[in-house]
Amino acid sequence: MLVASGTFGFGEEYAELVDISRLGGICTKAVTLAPRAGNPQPRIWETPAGMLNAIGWQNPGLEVFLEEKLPTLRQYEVPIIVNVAGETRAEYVELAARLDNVAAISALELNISCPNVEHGGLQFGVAPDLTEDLVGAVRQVTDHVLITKLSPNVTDVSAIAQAAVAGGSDALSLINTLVGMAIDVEGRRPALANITGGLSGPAIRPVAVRMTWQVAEAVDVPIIGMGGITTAEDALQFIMAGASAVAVGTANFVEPTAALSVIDGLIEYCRHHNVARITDLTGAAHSGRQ
Amino acid sequence: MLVASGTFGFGEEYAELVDISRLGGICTKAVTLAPRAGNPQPRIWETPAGMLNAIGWQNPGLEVFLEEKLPTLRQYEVPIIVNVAGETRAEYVELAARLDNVAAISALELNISCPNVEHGGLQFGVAPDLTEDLVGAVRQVTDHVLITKLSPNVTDVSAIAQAAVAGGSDALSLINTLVGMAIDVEGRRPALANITGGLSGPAIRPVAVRMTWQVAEAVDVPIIGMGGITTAEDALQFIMAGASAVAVGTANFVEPTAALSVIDGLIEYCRHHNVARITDLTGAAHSGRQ
Amino acid sequence: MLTTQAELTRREQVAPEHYLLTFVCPPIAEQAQPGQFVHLRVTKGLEPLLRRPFSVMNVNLSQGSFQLLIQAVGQGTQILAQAQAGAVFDLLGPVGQPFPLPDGAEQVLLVAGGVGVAPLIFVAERLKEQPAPCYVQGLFGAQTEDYLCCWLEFSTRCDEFATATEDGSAGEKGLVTDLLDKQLDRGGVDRVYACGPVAMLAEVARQCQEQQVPCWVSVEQRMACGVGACLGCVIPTRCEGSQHYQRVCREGPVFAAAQIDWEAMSPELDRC
Amino acid sequence: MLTTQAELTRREQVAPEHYLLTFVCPPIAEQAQPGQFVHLRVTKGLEPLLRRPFSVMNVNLSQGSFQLLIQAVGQGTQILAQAQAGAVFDLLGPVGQPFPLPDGAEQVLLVAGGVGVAPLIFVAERLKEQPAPCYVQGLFGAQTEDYLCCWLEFSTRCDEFATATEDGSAGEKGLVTDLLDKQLDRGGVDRVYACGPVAMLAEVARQCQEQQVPCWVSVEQRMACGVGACLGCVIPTRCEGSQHYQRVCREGPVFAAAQIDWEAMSPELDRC
Ligand SMILES: Cc1cc2nc3c(=O)[nH]c(=O)nc-3n(C[C@H](O)[C@H](O)[C@H](O)COP(=O)(O)OP(=O)(O)OC[C@H]3O[C@@H](n4cnc5c(N)ncnc54)[C@H](O)[C@@H]3O)c2cc1C
Ligand SMILES: Cc1cc2nc3c(=O)[nH]c(=O)nc-3n(C[C@H](O)[C@H](O)[C@H](O)COP(=O)(O)OP(=O)(O)OC[C@H]3O[C@@H](n4cnc5c(N)ncnc54)[C@H](O)[C@@H]3O)c2cc1C
Ligand SMILES: Cc1cc2nc3c(=O)[nH]c(=O)nc-3n(C[C@H](O)[C@H](O)[C@H](O)COP(=O)(O)O)c2cc1C
Ligand SMILES: Cc1cc2nc3c(=O)[nH]c(=O)nc-3n(C[C@H](O)[C@H](O)[C@H](O)COP(=O)(O)O)c2cc1C
Ligand code: FES
Ligand code: FES
Repeated sequence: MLVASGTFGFGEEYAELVDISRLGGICTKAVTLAPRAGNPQPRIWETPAGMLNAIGWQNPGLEVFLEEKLPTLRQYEVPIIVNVAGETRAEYVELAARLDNVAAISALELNISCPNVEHGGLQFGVAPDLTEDLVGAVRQVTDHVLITKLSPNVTDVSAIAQAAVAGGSDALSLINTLVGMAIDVEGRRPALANITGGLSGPAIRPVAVRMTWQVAEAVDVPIIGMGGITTAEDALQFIMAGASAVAVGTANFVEPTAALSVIDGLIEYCRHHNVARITDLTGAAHSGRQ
Repeated sequence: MLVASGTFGFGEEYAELVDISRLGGICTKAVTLAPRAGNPQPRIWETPAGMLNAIGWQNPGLEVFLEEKLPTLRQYEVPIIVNVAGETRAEYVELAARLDNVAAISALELNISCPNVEHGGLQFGVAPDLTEDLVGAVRQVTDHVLITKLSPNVTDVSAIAQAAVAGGSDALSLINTLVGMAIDVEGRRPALANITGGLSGPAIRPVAVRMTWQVAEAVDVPIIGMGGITTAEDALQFIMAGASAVAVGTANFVEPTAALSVIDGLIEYCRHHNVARITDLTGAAHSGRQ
Repeated sequence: MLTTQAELTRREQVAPEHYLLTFVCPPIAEQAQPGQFVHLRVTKGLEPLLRRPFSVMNVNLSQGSFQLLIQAVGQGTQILAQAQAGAVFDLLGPVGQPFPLPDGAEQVLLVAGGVGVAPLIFVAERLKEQPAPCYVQGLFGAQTEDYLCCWLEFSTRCDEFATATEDGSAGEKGLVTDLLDKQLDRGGVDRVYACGPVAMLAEVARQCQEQQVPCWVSVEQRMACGVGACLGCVIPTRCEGSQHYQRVCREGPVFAAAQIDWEAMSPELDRC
Repeated sequence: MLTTQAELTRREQVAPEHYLLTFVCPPIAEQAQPGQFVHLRVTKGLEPLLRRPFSVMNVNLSQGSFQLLIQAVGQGTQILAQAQAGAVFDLLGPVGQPFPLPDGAEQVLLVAGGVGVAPLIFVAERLKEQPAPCYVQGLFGAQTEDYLCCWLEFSTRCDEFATATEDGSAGEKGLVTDLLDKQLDRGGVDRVYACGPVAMLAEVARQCQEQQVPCWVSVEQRMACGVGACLGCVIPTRCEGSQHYQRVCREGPVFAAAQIDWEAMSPELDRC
């Protein structure tokens, strides 16, 4: 049970409210080489059972991350997955290289799927060849567990998943946000300053479950499922669709203890249904198919 | 103001409840050459602010459509847009050819975007070259206004839109449903017999508005916007994003008079804001951009 | 069928998770026939998005009211279970084909499983009100005594009445279909009407087929529109040998049991 | 900051679309400082999904209660406007940086626009309770007399008090910033605290800058998490010449007016 990138800051924001040590891990907000100011406001907009965001990789940059954020994160004694993002292939490689000998982190999550920055990000995540090349390049420079985070804004997510695995990805996480937008009809203009934003929350769950299902049929690496998880039942949908782990994103905003409640609910489900370990249910809905 | 294909049957189902003559038009349920039984049940599943459906083109086929459904539809004295669907290029062409001299209909809507049938449908709608070829072939055999209905399950909707226009499409309608799925966690299997289904309703509106915006920037033909419209404000989002007309889909199920309420709301908005015709607002949010 | 509003005037818990709701809405009370349902919007908002179908349990023409028996199983029914008197709901109705009542005085057997008792209470009432009243036998099955909801309303409208519970806490220990078996063996039954879980209905259909007693069942299916437009609520039926899908909201919810393709209903059977 | 629950004990309409809500929640009442807000979940469901931020208007330590002044503008606030006493809400709080109260007895000017009066009522109270009470001047602007919500609560906590309405139905005809202009001209003001629409705040900031009076404003921004994690609620600020974004929920909602990049706030200014 993880908390999804960008929805739990660098941990410290929630430390007062949540027993972080019970989490299976924290995916950090995207870290870039240089500090980034992010997009102008308004950056968020609410939609039916979901929200749009266009934060734009606001983060203090790698150096401050290593010097200030990481030491704090380590105190919570949970696995740390660093979400890394760049505008160019070289930036990703440099980020990965510089994080390679940082023992405190458990894995890298390659964010090749963020829809809210003009360059980089999304363009890698929508083309299989670019994905394979990028993952391969990063693989060369890191011994960390390598997770690739997939974009849902593609015609064929399985192809991208296969490319990431071919490039050497140890695991996949999906989905990032769907590109969406809203119009402020009184102002007669886009609601977000960035025009488009990433749609997250329960609204996108059916798309996320479907992609988890498809990718589970296409590749053999572990999948971290996410997209609209708010309850244990939601998490079970992802697990039965083929996820080995799940992450809570937007629901953290709604209820800071959402991830802990999901854990409690999963334990309860396992007890009630005599399931030894939750991962015994991974892909359960596939075998149940007639 | 239209009602979207598959959400208003062939009109007769709602005739008792709705003053159909106030609508701007009816898009019929998909019509295929031969009758089709459709998918096994369960066919629908509710999701947060949306629903999944996997109806599978159940329809009585072209002949029964022409002999039984069309005469009934004509009684309502509204423009009839026939949503046509096939498994092969030849089927689309034959359908269009046989509907060409049917004067009672106002337009054909090429459904190249339905996610719920095994062959045909989606495969055309996700590749620009196939789209252009198919639309071009249909264009050859019909003088009807030709509308192409786009799938949102693509990496680059603008490219498909441009292909449809290059093929001779007079207008575009978007979006069809997003491919989604749900798992019945008690049964440990997909909730729908068809495994995946099409996600519709308010949940997908941000994606639909974004695609309307993008397509409006890419092509010059009129756009019929749809996807989660339930109120006049929702409809205005599509219009300001670039739609010349809008269609109400899933909301018909929630409230049979939904489309009429949207019309009333739009009239009210125009009166209140001194807008002469609602189409004066088409694309208004684009020009408002800084 | 019309779209209208109904005011909830009374809400009463009749068993664990089971509620009897009384609504005032004269046109529905007047037009509803036994077996028909109302398609009710439980909220003005989007959560849940779709309407919910419920069989009319009975009507009171002088008060212009009707009743629903609701089992709280999920989000929508829980909202209804907590609704306050005075709340007003949008509804569509009456929807669907009613039970085809006999013209003359027949011996009619009603088989109810759990909350499926609702439409059969309405049936029993109308059968007794006919110019030539029928002889009505009621069979009612539930898990335990507690879940024999509204059994008094049911039994008082029947000439004969028997119950079965899975734990034996009331009536026979076992399934209501065991009672049916004996009753059909005894003979004299002209027709059977049933409503309950799909596994029960399948067994009722099988027995009636075997004994060649005409049988009608009221079935459930997930619904969106409730008016026949979306084709979401179909069940597999057989017509002259070929299988095709029929809409529960339009051609149903009451079907001749012989018409249903019980084998192809298996996904639902599994779920029970 | 903590996540807790609060019971709504009283709801009172104080103006068209404006409601005064009293909640019992001792830890919030104890910890809240003027300018801080609570981040409140208006429903257990998903509609609306996100929490809503509201400034604490005042606290009653002996009853362990606090009050919110709510303007019903959309879905979330409408739910609150219709909530019944006894309803229990999840909330997070107290959140954010409070107004930095002076140590000694200063002459403090409070400028409130509309519902922005809420945190300033709390400020006024604390300024008067200080060991060395301040001299508090209150300026309150609204569209019409009706919208001068809770003006009595405000004025009784001020040593001087004046109002402005756009239609002249109470006090001066015009904007509250016209009153401010005169007041600053008169001199003697040590600091200004303001809360209201962003256009008003920008003008307050401009005047204070011109007159070199230190000024703090409480600003609004759409929020998701309310705890600093999502980076959704930022406003543009200036720090040593360079622009960067700061979070309203963490570094705010109270900012030194001079710190805000008012030009880059233009999207919000347009909206007014
Ligand atoms: C013709 C008909 C008559 C019915 N009469 C009654 C009645 O008299 N009393 C009663 O308690 N129930 C009745 N039901 C079942 C009732 O409609 C469902 O229990 C109810 O819709 C569940 O909604 P929910 O939000 O509580 O459950 P959820 O599980 O949260 O619902 C999720 C979705 O599944 C659908 N759904 C879930 N269970 C069923 C079901 N068994 N049948 C159809 N759709 C379902 C819901 O409508 C909704 O779309 C009837 C169903 C039909 C089709
Ligand atoms: C620090 C702070 C203190 C506030 N104090 C008060 C107060 O004391 N009294 C009061 O009436 N209002 C206050 N507001 C504004 C209040 O939060 C919004 O009016 C409210 O969130 C609107 O919700 P809605 O669902 O009714 O509106 P909708 O328009 O339906 O909301 C849609 C979305 O926009 C957001 N939103 C809309 N307007 C605003 C706004 N002005 N500021 C921030 N987010 C907004 C909502 O939170 C929601 O995410 C405060 C806002 C902030 C940031
Ligand atoms: C405000 C916000 C910020 C996000 N930032 C990032 C990010 O920096 N990197 C990333 O890979 N994903 C980011 N995401 C995507 C989430 O990690 C997650 O993939 C997505 O929101 C779907 O999950 P959810 O529906 O549970 O939120 C962000 C999401 C939100 C809502
Ligand atoms: C039950 C159902 C059946 C549909 N059938 C069709 C169809 O036959 N042909 C088609 O082009 N679109 C079909 N659609 C898609 C709708 O026309 C529409 O594009 C989509 O639902 C998005 O709009 P909405 O969110 O307002 O429903 C169907 C949608 C639903 C919900
Ligand atoms: S519910 Fe739509 S056809 Fe029956
Ligand atoms: S609301 Fe999330 S950072 Fe402020």
